[in-house]
Amino acid sequence: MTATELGLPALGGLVGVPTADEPQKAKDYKSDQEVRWCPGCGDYVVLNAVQSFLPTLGLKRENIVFVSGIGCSSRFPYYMNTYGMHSIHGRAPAIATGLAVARPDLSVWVVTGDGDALSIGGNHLIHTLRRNVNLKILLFNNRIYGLTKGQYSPTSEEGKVTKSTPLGSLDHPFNPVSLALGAEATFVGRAVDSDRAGLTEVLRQAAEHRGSALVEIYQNCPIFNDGAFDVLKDAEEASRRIINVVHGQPITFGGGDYAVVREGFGLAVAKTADVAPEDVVVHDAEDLNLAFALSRLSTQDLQHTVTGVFRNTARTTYDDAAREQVEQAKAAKPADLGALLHGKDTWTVAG
Amino acid sequence: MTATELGLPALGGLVGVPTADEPQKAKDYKSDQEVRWCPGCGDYVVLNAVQSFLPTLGLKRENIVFVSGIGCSSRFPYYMNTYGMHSIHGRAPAIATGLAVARPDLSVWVVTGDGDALSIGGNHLIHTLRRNVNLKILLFNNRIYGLTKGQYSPTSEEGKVTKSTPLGSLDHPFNPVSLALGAEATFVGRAVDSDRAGLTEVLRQAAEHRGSALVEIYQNCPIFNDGAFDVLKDAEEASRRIINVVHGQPITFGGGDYAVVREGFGLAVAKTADVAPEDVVVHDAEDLNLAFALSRLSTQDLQHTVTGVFRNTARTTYDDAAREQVEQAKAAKPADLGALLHGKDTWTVAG
Amino acid sequence: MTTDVGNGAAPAGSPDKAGTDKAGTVRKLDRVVIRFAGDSGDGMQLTGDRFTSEAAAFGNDLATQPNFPAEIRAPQGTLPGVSSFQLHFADYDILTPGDRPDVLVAMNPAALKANIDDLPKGGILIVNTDEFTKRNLVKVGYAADPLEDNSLTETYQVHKVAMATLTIGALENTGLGKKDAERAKNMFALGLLSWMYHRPTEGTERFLREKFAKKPDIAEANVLAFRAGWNYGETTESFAVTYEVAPAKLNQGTYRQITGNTALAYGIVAAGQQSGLPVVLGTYPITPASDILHELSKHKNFGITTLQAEDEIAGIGAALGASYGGALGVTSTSGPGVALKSETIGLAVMTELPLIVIDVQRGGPSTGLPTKTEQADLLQAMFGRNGESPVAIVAPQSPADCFDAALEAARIALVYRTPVLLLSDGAIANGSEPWLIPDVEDLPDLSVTFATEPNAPDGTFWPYLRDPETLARPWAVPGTAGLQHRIGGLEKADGTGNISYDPANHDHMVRLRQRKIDGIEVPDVEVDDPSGEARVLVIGWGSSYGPIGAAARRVRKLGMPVAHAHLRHLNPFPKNLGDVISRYDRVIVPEMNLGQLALLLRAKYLVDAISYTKVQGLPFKAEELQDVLADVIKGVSE
Amino acid sequence: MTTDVGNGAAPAGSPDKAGTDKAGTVRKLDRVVIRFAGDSGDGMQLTGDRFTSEAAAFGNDLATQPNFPAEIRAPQGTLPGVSSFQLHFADYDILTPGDRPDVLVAMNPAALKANIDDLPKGGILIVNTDEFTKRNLVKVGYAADPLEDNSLTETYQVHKVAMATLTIGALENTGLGKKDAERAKNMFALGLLSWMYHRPTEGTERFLREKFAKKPDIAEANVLAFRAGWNYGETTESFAVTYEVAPAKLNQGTYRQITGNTALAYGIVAAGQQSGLPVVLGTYPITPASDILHELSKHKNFGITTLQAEDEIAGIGAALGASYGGALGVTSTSGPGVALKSETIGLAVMTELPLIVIDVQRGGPSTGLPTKTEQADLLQAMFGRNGESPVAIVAPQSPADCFDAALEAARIALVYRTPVLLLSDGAIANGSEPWLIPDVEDLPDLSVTFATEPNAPDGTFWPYLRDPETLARPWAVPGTAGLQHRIGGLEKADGTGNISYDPANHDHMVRLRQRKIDGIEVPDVEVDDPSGEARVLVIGWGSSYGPIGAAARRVRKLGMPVAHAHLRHLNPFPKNLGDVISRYDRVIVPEMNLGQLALLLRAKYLVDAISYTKVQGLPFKAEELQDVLADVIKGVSE
Ligand SMILES: Cc1ncc(C[n+]2csc(CCOP(=O)(O)OP(=O)(O)O)c2C)c(N)n1
Ligand SMILES: Cc1ncc(C[n+]2csc(CCOP(=O)(O)OP(=O)(O)O)c2C)c(N)n1
Ligand code: SF4
Ligand code: SF4
Ligand SMILES: [Mg+2]
Ligand SMILES: [Mg+2]
Repeated sequence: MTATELGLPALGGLVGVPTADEPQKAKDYKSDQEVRWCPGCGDYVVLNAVQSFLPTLGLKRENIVFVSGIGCSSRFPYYMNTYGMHSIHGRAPAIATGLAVARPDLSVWVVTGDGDALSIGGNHLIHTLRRNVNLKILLFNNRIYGLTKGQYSPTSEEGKVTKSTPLGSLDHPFNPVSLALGAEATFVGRAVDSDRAGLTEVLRQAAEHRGSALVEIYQNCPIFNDGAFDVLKDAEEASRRIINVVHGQPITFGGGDYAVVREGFGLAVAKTADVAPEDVVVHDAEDLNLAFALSRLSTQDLQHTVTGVFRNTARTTYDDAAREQVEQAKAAKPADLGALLHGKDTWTVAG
Repeated sequence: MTATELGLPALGGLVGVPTADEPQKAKDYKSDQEVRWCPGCGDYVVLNAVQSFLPTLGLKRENIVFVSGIGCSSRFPYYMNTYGMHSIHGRAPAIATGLAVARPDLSVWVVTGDGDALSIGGNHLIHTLRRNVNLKILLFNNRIYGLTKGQYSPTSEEGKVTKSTPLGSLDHPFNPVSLALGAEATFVGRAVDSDRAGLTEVLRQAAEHRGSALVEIYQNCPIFNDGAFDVLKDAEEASRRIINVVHGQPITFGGGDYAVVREGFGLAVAKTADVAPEDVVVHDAEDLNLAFALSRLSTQDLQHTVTGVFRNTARTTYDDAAREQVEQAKAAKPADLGALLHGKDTWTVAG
Repeated sequence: MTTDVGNGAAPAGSPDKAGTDKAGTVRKLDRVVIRFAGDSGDGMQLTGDRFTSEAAAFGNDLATQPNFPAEIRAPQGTLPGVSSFQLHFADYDILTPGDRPDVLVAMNPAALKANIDDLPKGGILIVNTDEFTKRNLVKVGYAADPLEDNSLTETYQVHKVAMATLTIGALENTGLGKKDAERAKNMFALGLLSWMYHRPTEGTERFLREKFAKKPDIAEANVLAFRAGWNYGETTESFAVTYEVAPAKLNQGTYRQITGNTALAYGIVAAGQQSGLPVVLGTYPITPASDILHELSKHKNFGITTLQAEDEIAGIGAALGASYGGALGVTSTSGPGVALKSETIGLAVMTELPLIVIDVQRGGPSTGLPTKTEQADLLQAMFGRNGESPVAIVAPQSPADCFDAALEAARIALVYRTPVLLLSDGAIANGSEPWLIPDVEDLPDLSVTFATEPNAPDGTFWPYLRDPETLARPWAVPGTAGLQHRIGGLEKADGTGNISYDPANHDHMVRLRQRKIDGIEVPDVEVDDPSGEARVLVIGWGSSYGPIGAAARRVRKLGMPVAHAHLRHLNPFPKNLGDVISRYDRVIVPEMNLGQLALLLRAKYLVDAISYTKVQGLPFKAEELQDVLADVIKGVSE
Repeated sequence: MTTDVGNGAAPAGSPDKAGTDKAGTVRKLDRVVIRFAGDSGDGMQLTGDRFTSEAAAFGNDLATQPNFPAEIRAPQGTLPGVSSFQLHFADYDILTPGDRPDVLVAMNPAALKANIDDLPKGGILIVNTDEFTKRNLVKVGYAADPLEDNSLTETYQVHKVAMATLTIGALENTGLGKKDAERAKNMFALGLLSWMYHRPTEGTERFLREKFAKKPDIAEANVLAFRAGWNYGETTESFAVTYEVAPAKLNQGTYRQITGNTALAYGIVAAGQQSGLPVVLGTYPITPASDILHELSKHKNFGITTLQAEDEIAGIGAALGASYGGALGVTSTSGPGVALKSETIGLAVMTELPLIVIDVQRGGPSTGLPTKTEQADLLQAMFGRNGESPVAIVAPQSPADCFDAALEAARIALVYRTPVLLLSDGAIANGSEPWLIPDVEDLPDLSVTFATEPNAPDGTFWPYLRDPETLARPWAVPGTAGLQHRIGGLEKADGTGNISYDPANHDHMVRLRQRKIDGIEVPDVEVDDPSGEARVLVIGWGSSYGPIGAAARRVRKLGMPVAHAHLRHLNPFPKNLGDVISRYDRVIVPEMNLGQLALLLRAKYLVDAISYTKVQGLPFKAEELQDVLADVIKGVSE
């Protein structure tokens, strides 16, 4: 029996998680712990966005868990009045997988950084994605190691001068969206920290998705990589650079001035006026090849940055399937410990 | 200064490795160690192919190193009369990276399995690929853990019944080619163990490529996953299934009866007779989006299997760039240890 | 019950029971060790298993030890390809699979060459002559056929049997091809041995018919071959003597044969049932631990989830995540895997969650000798993490004991909210012995109470407010309203569990974590000293229980009293251990490592313990330990 | 040279030198401890560094200890945001950064609150009053302004200075905005302190102009603020006394100030130069080890490659791969990273390749206290791997000593072809002291010889044929014709290095690897016992050298002889250690862990060593150890 046959792909991401009796407010999600990021850190805005967004899900707070690794961003769970674990560097997806498998009644969120998720934790991330464990993974990408005070990360631009690379870094960076798509992710989205509405929309879709949802969040680190995403925050620049995609909609941006069209097997940007309307690519979040091409349209230098949901497709989740196997086994055979211990071949010694 | 500025992308993969004075034969590459795979194991054919191929490179044998992890396939180095290290599970790419960085005069090969490379070693693999370290990585994919006697692997088909999954596996497998492409690989190829010519051709291009070259080799494990690739070995079946791609050539197969054409943002198979010649996709190994689409055309059930070189593109290698930084630093500043130890701020105590 | 006086050199077991000893007659023995050896393709493990089952059903006590080649399938007929299975059965309770075989069955030249040195002078050697071809002899470096000259017959009782030929002959009319027919030759060997030792046969025939239910012709062929072997013994003149080993006087009850890995898996199943918790095994395959995963994956009906992760770190991570969620998190591995898991074990120490870490030890360091046994991970278990990171350590002493040890590990993990390292090893993992199946009603109650209410004076919930007795913190699982809290790897303030960089708090917490582990209630260690006059104490742990126990019996038989204490609990040590040690003039600690327990004992009790070590990837032999003990005892009396 | 008799409670250093003590006059002191404390944004590290440089240039001996907040930038004005820098300077050779400050400079209420308890009665307290606003006071939980009531003035010599206001005033005419001007207040504080302690000023002015060369107005502003502070002292009446600390009589030579991490990095550079090998550092950032990477990445001109890998495992893997290729492979990390590297260390043990593993220890277990110090990884270094997996262990005893320790680690790694664990810690990594810069000519020759020829009797190359003296195997690097061979993690046959499952060979190799490490030549441990009459021996290792040494001096001053032995070599121990220990009635081992060295000493020498432990994330204070030693000494004499 394959996992697919085990069914359930039609379920929403939060089915099984108990809902709250009363409406909630953002402040219900604030813990009593003092927030300790640097002034101006992009993590604050993301925290606020999440705390404002979660009440809209209407879940019991105690059924929400945030699991993080190590890094500035990974301190996130302390600030949430939910359950939480600030674990060890890179391992949050693994720990969250065990939790999600054990507990269908929880909404499990992973908070991680570009170092935590893509450097030391890269393997757990890609395996979680291929397994499609029902986890929402918020990847705070500031393109730097914040907590260890400023070394380059796997998403830093080539040639970056940092504490550990005084002559410039040599590694070609990952494109987290391409990587996730290559790793069979069923849901990949991207948002910019400062864009509360865009971020909230991606979070909403991620929460509704049953399975792993990777959300890359461009996050400013004013201390060690200040202004990394400034061109996306300046309104005018942003209009030329940010391409927000919506499933089923033609991909245009810059107030409709620009459009995305095909070019070879990939995509290119054109003036909307210069192309026929039918040549404007319509986003289809089910289409992996399109999602991949979109991920390549976003360049490391932010010339173009696609935001929104690249891919959103249904596939049985690992945790649902794992529980289903246990349930089927239980239904098929009672848990008779005595019988198990005896097995088939016994002999008896009389007194 | 960026890595790209450091230059060198035009070099061949083997530049800097000394060449042999005399022509070599396959048997020169056979070590004195008894080969200890199971009878009929696909590893034998790959070993033979490699031993026959290497002499054609004309390198000094002592300048070739095979580094492997753990698994049946990872015993490969013992059988090669070159230098070799049979390291630990999953870590061969990391060890080989250090070796390649330290030694420009070596041709370094990594031998690994689907478990070794994609399960425990997944992170090292993707980082090696994005860095583009000048390593040739032979991934023996038998879709099973051979050495530990038959558990499913990250490339096993969903629902697979194995020792560890008596009710069927639940994980959605990796597509190693897609994963590598998402991880910024500059060279990705695939071959089937039994196809010596095809394998040799991919090896040849891999050796010539300067940078990481991942070669996925479908390998039969007669003991724990026998016949996994049998449909690709039956001549008739193979002609309908194997799509061998060659850079610059239209992609047709089945003796020209079938062709690959576009479908949406991806690819599909058509009868050549039914499509216009200009609609037949021409392979371009420089085109990442095409390579990705080709990787998705290959399905897990081997309905279609693309072989050959999916991607082959030049990018500065990490090891060249790292050495270049050292050389530039040396040229810029003599290695004066005394001066370093003294630094700027000293004081002297008189006797 | 204390008649285990081996003299390995005696043919076919020790003839110290009444019995006539002439042609065609039956000799009574108290114990026999048989070793089946052949190519890995020859089915030796199955053959041994079957003989074992029959011996068990017959009522003998027994212990077995398989020996696999390191390669999956080394080339046929080569030395590395030899696979063997040794079993020891007796009319009294025995402790080990036997030092050396009394009977060696060698299916080919490689098997002969690899095993003959273990056969004592005068032992019975049964060889399948069909495989003694020139090619096969050369393959293993025999210049001449050893069956042709007198070298063997001078030293052993040699029986040359053309097993393949005889099997093919017996199956002539089955329509089976020669090759298929020849495959059944291991059943021929089994039949012959069954005859020699007066074993019942119905069980094996039933077994074969069940096993090959889908291929009745193969089933029939195997049964025929088995009978042919039996008849060969019965009808040819070559075997003058047959042997009987009476049933053992074992404790009353129902028994089964069980390997260590199976018993360990059952222990985990039982821990889940007795605690009422779902079990989540997060693991990654590795020899010799993989069978625990294989076994547990069959028992999902007990609420067991088995998760084969991408690596050891993910495996233990998933187990810890599951524990955090209120399941019993378990991870299984061998030494190299423990090395990888060490950072996460540290996180479990800090978060104080229950976790069972099973280490089936194998030969090290590094990849080492993956298929061999060793006890060299004790200090890794104790100290293999950064910082002061104490964990509980429990070790089983025999295959069947793995069941109890697993339950004990679960008890400690659940009561004290701590990782527990469970140190099995390759010898007991694959070895087997009869197991007196416990009554489910008698199994310990492991039920736990989750926190449900705020516990702090200020009306809030403090996740690190401890039980004053066990020092365990409350287990408050997600989903519990009002108890939302955050845990993690940073140092915690005592009580509130908030992050704390306070120096005094850190010192306090470091000591508290240590005190929690030191304070775990473990049973006193029992000393086995029948005479009460011993002046020498031998202390062991883990799988050396059998050989140490057997050696102790032997030296006592020789009139030298010795006391034996075997540690199930390596951390904390039993409270009476210091007292026990102080009662003896000399303490000796045999270990399959370079003296790891000895180091701990020396450091803690300042006792000049003698460390006797052997690191050969093999269990101790009772014989060698007998000599070692005797020497020490003599040293003390002089 | 042995005048380090601290009485921390004395104001402004111990006035045990001649000097008048009245208003407006100069008092001579032998030593002073100053602590600058402020918000992490206040530039306290820079301020401390500058004072240190001036003291060094002036010729004092000194030692410093920075204390960073755990957060990158905790919210301004909060307790977790406090950053401090303590420096101890003296006219004689000192051993520690000082137990407690004589002078505390507190730039805001948080800094006051976090540090005031460390200031002894009568100590000098200088506060920046401008920050004592209601809001800031509330932030750190002060109900009332502590500067307003008498609580402080009753206990300390309090100087209230409106540093921000004064700085802004001084910069009025520079055109700088108020906010920018206010930022220079740390230089005001520095100026004031420089005046108080008669420090030279030119160096600082030069430094500021260089540092802000690109922003001359900022440079000028800082210089002005610095002078304003100085003038404030000179012109106001509040400071009645100023102090002088004469230059120390240090050994002849050229000195510089150096932190442990820098010295360690330089040691690695030197090891590369002295061995003639390229260095490959494969590493992953982690506090407090990252600065070693940062430093080494600046020195590529010495043939150093720094590779920031994807994780610790890849880092050590790359280092080992480089070693295999004939480079000096180095990896640097802290405790959690060592846990992750343990499997690969095992591979290095088996492949017998040179490798330096630097562990800058921090508070554990798990993530623990990342910015604090601890010595709790010793047993992890010894035993944190599967199987019998011995490695050499070396520890530096002070910041400057890290240089020598790194060279020593390299020597052992290269001569014996073994991984060496180099155990530094957070205290010496970030602490600094003057370093008598060695002559490059005097550095040890570490040159190595690669194998170039077949070495075996049969004319082939055997990669495991050992040097009979060192037991090291040949280092045959790829590229060497005729020496092709394969190594790996499976057990090797002695000599040939082929895979071997032979039991006797395994036992032999396990013992051989142990013997190789046990046989490493290390210098005898020296005992410091000036009187030669000590009956108590204190044994330490690593960064506790300073406080133990200082405490020993103190008790000797009180007439109680004590011997101090400090171990650089933790594995193997120096050969004379057993002898040394046996000469004393009592042995005490102070450690910043729960007694890890004590455990090893007890096990090896069966000595009832007293373990004195403190695990607070802070170095020992000489004061507390003085009491501990005195008690033990009294116990022995009674
Ligand atoms: C095993 C281990 N290795 C290294 C570290 C040190 N470390 C902590 S966070 C971090 C990287 C943080 O970068 P990122 O994930 O991008 O998070 P950010 O701080 O930028 O939010 C590193 C290297 C650690 N804590 N544990
Ligand atoms: C750290 C560690 N974990 C687990 C193992 C056990 N192990 C050895 S090889 C292997 C998987 C082998 O599968 P693959 O890489 O596909 O190689 P194959 O044997 O199929 O060629 C495993 C799990 C090990 N040796 N070391
Ligand atoms: S270092 Fe950067 S990422 Fe970290 S808290 Fe500060 S601003 Fe945020
Ligand atoms: S188990 Fe499979 S992969 Fe391994 S050697 Fe045997 S046939 Fe080959
Ligand atoms: Mg980051
Ligand atoms: Mg495989």
